[in-house]
Amino acid sequence: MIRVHVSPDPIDLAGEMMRVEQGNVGAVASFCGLVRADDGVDVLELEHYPGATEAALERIARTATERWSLQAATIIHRVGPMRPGERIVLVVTAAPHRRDALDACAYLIDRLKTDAPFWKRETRGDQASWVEARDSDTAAASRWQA
Amino acid sequence: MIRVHVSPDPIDLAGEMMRVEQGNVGAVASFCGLVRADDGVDVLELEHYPGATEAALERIARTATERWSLQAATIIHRVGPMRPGERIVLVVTAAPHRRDALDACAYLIDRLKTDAPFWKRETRGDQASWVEARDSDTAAASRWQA
Amino acid sequence: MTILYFAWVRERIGLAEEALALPDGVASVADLIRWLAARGGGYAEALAEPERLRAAVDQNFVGLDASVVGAREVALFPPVTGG
Amino acid sequence: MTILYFAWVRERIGLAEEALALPDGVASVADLIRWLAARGGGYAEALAEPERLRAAVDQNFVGLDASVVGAREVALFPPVTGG
Repeated sequence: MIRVHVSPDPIDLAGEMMRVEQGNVGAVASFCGLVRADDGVDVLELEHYPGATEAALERIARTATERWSLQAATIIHRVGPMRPGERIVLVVTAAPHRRDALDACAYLIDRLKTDAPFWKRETRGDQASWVEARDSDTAAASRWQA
Repeated sequence: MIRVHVSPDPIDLAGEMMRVEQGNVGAVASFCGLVRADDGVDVLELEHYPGATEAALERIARTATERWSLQAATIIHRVGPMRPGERIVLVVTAAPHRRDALDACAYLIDRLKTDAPFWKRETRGDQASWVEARDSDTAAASRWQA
Repeated sequence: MTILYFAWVRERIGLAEEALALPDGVASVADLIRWLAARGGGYAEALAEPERLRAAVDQNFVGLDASVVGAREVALFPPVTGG
Repeated sequence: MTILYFAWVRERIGLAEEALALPDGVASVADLIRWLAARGGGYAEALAEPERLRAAVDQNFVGLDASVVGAREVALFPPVTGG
């Protein structure tokens, strides 16, 4: 019911969404983050901390299942190099009722932004730079503090 | 950029989700409601008010695009008879940033529940009954009042 | 004027739609409901409790105090339950 | 003890991972950072501002005051930016 996957492979959006429709699900919510090109990014590279990453994602997903009535919580995160338009991350939640699915979905992506060991590096032409952590992400995550 | 579709055909989840990934999208959020079987429902039938339904859905979607910075707002609603496990409704939002996509997605489904002329009839064996409107839906919609 | 009925209003009246000429004195949706209910039978059964009904005039959702004068289409139905 | 470096910490030090025996007196993550920075070069460049660093001890995310005594694996990295 919890599914966590970190891989350099492209994210199979349709497959992951349909996977959680099994069983007696009433509501499925999803969030997908994609590489944007508007600031001239050619390549976005995701580095992570193997082992610790998966453990962190499972902890986030498990916390969501304790807080909301969920039938599924999926977190798929791509790592390695990717191009504008490609999917970086997908979270999917399934629940009997919509409020649980929607709130848990927002929780998973907010938490993932601050609590999982991923680092983004952007390349524009021959310039590479590490993305700075944003205060707005910390604020978004902290609104879930009970 | 606004897409509204009401039809007796099954909802093409994958097609609708991928459709909004065009352009320079950074965040896609979705909500899908499915027919649940747990209370013994054999068939759920959705009646609607042709013409007025589409207009109501477009109004809801347009309001979302005025309130959040969106690149796409999609509402697909199935009508006619459907079976447990089938999709009733799909809303998808695309935006440069995740908060806009997530909040607008929740808004669309909350508003749709109270502001669009659909009526659900459940059949269990040879017993049919109209679903009663729920106060919790009115409360969920009213939390978006500015 | 075209009158549309949906969901259990339609089922109890036994009609999805009908064309009617309103008499003088039927100015609001509430007046229309009262006038139709007075026909008895399925109408009385469907329309006995106006507080359980919602309406649209020319496809705009309105309160029961809204005017129906000059409208082309009035719809009567229960609270919506989509999504 | 295995020390792991990620993102620009890794780049500046020029290593993803190394095995080190800590001297007496290196008890906390902050001690470890100070001790490594004193090596100069890429270490000094990567670790000059401890307030910009985060750490994990045996894959648990901790504050810089956390103990490293007896740890098998310590990771040093910038604030995370996934999702």
